[in-house]
Amino acid sequence: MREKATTLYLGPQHPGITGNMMVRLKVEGDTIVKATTEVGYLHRAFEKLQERRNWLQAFTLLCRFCVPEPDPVEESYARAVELLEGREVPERAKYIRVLMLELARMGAYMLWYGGQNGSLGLYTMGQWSVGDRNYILDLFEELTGGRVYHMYIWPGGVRRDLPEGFADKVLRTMDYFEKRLKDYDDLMFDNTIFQKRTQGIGIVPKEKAVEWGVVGPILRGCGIKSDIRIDDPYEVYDKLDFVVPTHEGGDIWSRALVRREEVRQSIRIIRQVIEKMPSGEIYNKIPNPHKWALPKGDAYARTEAVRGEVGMYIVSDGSTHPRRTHFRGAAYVHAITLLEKVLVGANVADVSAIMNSLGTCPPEIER
Amino acid sequence: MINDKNSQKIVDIIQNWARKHSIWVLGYGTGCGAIEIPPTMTSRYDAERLGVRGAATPRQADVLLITGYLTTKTLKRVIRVYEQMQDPKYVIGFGSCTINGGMYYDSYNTIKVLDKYLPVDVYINGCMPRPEAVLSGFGQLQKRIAEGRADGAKQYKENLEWYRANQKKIIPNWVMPEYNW
Amino acid sequence: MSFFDLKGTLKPLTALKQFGKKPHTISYPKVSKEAADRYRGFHYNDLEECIGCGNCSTICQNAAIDMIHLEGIEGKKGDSGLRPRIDHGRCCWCALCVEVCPTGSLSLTKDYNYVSEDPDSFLWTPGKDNPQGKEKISFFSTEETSLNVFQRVPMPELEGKERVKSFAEVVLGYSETEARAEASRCISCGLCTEVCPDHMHIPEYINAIASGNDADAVRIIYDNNPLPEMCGKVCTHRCEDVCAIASRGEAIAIQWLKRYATETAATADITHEIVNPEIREANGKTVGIVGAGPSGLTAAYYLALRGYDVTIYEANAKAGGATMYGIPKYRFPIDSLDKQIDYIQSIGVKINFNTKVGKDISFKEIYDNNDAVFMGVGFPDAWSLGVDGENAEGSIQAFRYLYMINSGEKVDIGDKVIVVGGGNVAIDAARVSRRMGAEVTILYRRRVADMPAAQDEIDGAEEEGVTIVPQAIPIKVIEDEKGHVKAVEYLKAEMVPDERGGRPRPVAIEGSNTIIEATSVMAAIGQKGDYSFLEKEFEDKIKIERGRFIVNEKQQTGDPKVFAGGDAVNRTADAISAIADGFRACKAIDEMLMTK
Amino acid sequence: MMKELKEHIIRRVKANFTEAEENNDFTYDRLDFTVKKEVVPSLLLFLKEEMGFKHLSHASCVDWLEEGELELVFILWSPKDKIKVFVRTRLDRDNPVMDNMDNIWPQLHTYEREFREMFGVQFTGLEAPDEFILEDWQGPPPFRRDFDTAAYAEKTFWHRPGREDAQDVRETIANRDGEDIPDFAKKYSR
Repeated sequence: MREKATTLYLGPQHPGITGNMMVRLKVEGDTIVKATTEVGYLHRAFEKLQERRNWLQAFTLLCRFCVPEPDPVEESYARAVELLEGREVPERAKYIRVLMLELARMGAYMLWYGGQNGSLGLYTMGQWSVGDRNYILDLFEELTGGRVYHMYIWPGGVRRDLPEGFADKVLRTMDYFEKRLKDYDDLMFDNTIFQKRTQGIGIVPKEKAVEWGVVGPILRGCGIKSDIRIDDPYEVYDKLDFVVPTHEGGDIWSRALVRREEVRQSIRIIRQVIEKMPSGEIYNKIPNPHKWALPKGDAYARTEAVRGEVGMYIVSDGSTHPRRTHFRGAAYVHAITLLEKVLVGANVADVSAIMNSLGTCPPEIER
Repeated sequence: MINDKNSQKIVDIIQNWARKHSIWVLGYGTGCGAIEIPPTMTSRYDAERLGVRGAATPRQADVLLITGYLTTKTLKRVIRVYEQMQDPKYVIGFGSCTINGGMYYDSYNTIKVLDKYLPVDVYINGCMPRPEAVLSGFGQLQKRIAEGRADGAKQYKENLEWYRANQKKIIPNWVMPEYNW
Repeated sequence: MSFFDLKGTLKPLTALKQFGKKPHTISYPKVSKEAADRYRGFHYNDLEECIGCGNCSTICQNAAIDMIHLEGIEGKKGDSGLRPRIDHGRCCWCALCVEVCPTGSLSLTKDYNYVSEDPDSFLWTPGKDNPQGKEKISFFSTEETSLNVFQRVPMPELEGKERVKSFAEVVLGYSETEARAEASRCISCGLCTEVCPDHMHIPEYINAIASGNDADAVRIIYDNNPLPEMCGKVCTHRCEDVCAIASRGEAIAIQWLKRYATETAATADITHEIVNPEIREANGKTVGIVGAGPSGLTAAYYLALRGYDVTIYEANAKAGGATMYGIPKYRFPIDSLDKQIDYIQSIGVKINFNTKVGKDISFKEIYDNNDAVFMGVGFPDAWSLGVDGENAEGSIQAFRYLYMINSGEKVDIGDKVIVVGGGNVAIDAARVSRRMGAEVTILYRRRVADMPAAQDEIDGAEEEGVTIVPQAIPIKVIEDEKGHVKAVEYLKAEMVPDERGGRPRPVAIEGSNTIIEATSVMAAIGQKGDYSFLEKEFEDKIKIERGRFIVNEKQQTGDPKVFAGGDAVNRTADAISAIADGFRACKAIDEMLMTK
Repeated sequence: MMKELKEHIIRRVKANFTEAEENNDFTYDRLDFTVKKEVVPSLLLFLKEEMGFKHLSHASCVDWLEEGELELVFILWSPKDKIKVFVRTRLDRDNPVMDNMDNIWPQLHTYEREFREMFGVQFTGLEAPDEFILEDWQGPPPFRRDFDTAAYAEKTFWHRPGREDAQDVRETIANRDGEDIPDFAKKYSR
């Protein structure tokens, strides 16, 4: 017996939504038959604004593209500019960048721990992981001067060298997290509720995944080994030893397992970076920013973020201001075309969990 | 019913004391500032110590946190959300963008001066404000409530026409129900 | 998975063990965690150190920084008198303003906490509103981290050993890439323009060079300086002393960039083509100019552009005045001067060479036949040493020596030259003598650091093997039996602090007499004017005090029709001041004759 | 290795699309092809199905106002060969029409909606609501270079008063010493 379809609006003001966006759900009973994403609530026209700013000024806007994990955006922009200009980056700066990126990855995963569990009604996890995330933010604060907006990785290198004793602090924090991750496992992965609410739900089909533009942990959660850090290595990732975890299944559960493992790999990378970091310069200085012109041409650089591939496409007409910058966010694909497909057939109660699991991040969609 | 002026005063004091200690914040992350709300609410800064906690729907909420810039599209929803909230209700402007446009002062899609559209009780400095600053903001709001000065909602009602005119300048297609509570 | 999963039910309960732990909550506001040592909080500005260059305001992509007048802070040379004010309704604490602050006065502090009910209270003047911020500075820029480029692009020069072999130009000039790189260091504040006597549009032409528009740069330069190539080679470049970048690094090479721009116009014709000056129709008025030095040429050029019929009377065979005859050719080659004179003549300025006023033509005649007269007569005479034996053969005025060498005359100076003095003329005479093959010693009354000559000139002399003997006061020129200079006797001096607060004075040490052998002695202790060409009636009207004409701010002398400029008027005694005088006089003459 | 791969790709593409102009000047893993807009869908499909460029990394639109053209750029990634290919085409700025390509990659649907809204590019056959990010927008496509966002913001929104006493450093100094900056020089003032 076919039930009458109703339209449900999820968001923009909804506690279960991952940011300021809306999903229009057509439901029959509590089964979704059609989902439409509506975005635009956070459109600040960053790229338009960057055209009005010079190449250095444009850099400060970057971290606002995606607030939970701003560093990959900065990294992409810096690398795109360096690629276009042919600017060398000192070796030490590359290591520091990797350190930043991995710390940011951990920080973002801590938020995800909270969000994923929160979306299932398991609030304790959020109290733990988001609380613990502050220790990473403390590290950022010490290194960059800002908790959330680091504005640290910029064209030519990084802004400041590590403060004294910073490496030890990082290692101590990593020790702490290693201990805590066991607690997280007890609370989350061994939890029947979590297992039952995630296994077999929100499935991304493996055979379609690449074609649909799925990237990052979501693609790895389909059993496809794909990671820009290995496929298209940047900075010093090719000198570091780490594993790219994959899990077959394509559901929330396997994506969660991928992420669980990635936090551990991040810790591993951070330990290696601290150990291998050479001394030396940290910054290949740009000329006077007011008169810093980039050669005519374009460049695209991409970085592996927690949500997957994020990239920055820049076009220069040879002047001091960008002709065009265009940011590629993973959520641009995940939160619109992918989400709309995955949500079909899902249960209304699972929408929030699926959104969290797909890493929807509206600010990077509309920018 | 209490009609006597003095007893009304006492009731006010008790009411304000109670309101001050139960600030429920609407869970609406309007902008990037929302990223410092989870740390504020969770174990490290634990805003619940001060009676600050999240509320899922506008009708249960006391405080609307405008976490940064508002795009014109969000402004429409925010106005609607604000009008759905029941008295007493307060607005906190969070960060530079709410004061004078912040980074987005030249963007075609964000409003610059929040108090033209909504009555703001407290502004928090920063981009982004740290949890400590957020807590100070709540502290200031509590003080304001205790002193009986947190009358943004009253101002809004009294000057509704002025606010509406400003709002409608930005939102040409005004199809919204009127909430009269 | 079974219906009842025991492990999955019990494991989460291990969370209960957290009960026994101390919470990690920071009970703000009771307890407050201190911000990190590098925290980017509120701004702090050291108002004393700040020079108001406004670079913070231009780098701010949020338009958050205004430059405003503050009570108690007056503008002065090298300080605009403005200070930044931050709009915290705009700021995003990116600290780019800190990174580009040339003085390092702007920094960020650990303070970040400010809440207010008043949205208008978010305008902050750092330094004034938070004087206590100095103790809390956390994010600041050093020479290494600053985004200003503090190192100058080095100027290619001939080596000292090569230089003394000929009169080839020592400074080789920037290549295009070097010039662009050097120009791009400029932050365009414009503090330099105030110090330049001529107020040239320095940031504008440097920007034009930086953006690759050399022709525009030349046009901007010629707007108020018709002898820029000369300035590019010999200017005293006081503009570079106040350069904002110089507060922590090397000043922008303003002089050399001007030189680069003007040299891109290789000939007078090309210059004419690039500048493409707008020459107004002849207005029927005539102006007579005495002396084809920098001031006279400048007045002539701009008056001719304004449609005046201008004639210059020049005693020598070539124009340029002191820059032609006083400056050695390794600093200012004759081709370069000729090119600029040709250009000035090409727009219609007439120069009567070898016409000495007072001898070949009387001043009265010029006065009567013209609507206005400008005197740029300079200082043709020099002060003598005033010691015994100074009239001996082989004792010569350095100024005169340079004149003769520049005129192509041969002078026999022997192989041991003593130059007395510490100014640019002394150094020039010394370096020229080196090129003539002599060993040169400079005797100077004070310390090397006190020498009025430009530092790069002093360095150049030393590189070329000139010996400088400071704190030496000559007392006697010793002659040989033929009446020729044989040696110089001098006393060593010690520096005594001046009780009136002036610079320390040299006082001779009794009995420290030293004799140094010499084949010639050159005095370079200053020049003076020669106003004998003025008839009595003018001498009374045109006031002369302490050897200089007295003029008002429009370069007008006691006779309203007569204007004067250059060394005979100003005390700075450099070409750019003379040019400024000429430019000012031109405007005043134009104003006077056109409003009549 | 990389050089041979690039040459191989160029050969294959040129064999099927004779008019494609390649740019092989890049020292890193990148190759550009510029084609007429009519060829773009078939070239993209060819690269995806035949050459292993399964992943659409990015697509972008650039406004070349002075040249009167809009440029579309598609950045493809081959997970197999680890190389990027840029496919570029130019559209007439006054009449930018392009074929809908969301049947090749579904996510192009989103890109096309964005380009339609922000640059005014029309994709024939694109089925989607007119509004994507903006709401009730009445101005021209805002990402075009000739749309001045600062002027629009100034006109539409309030800015907080109180900052009118700001001075210009250059002007302050010029006024103090009586310097006249000629008009033709002012564009070089900061």
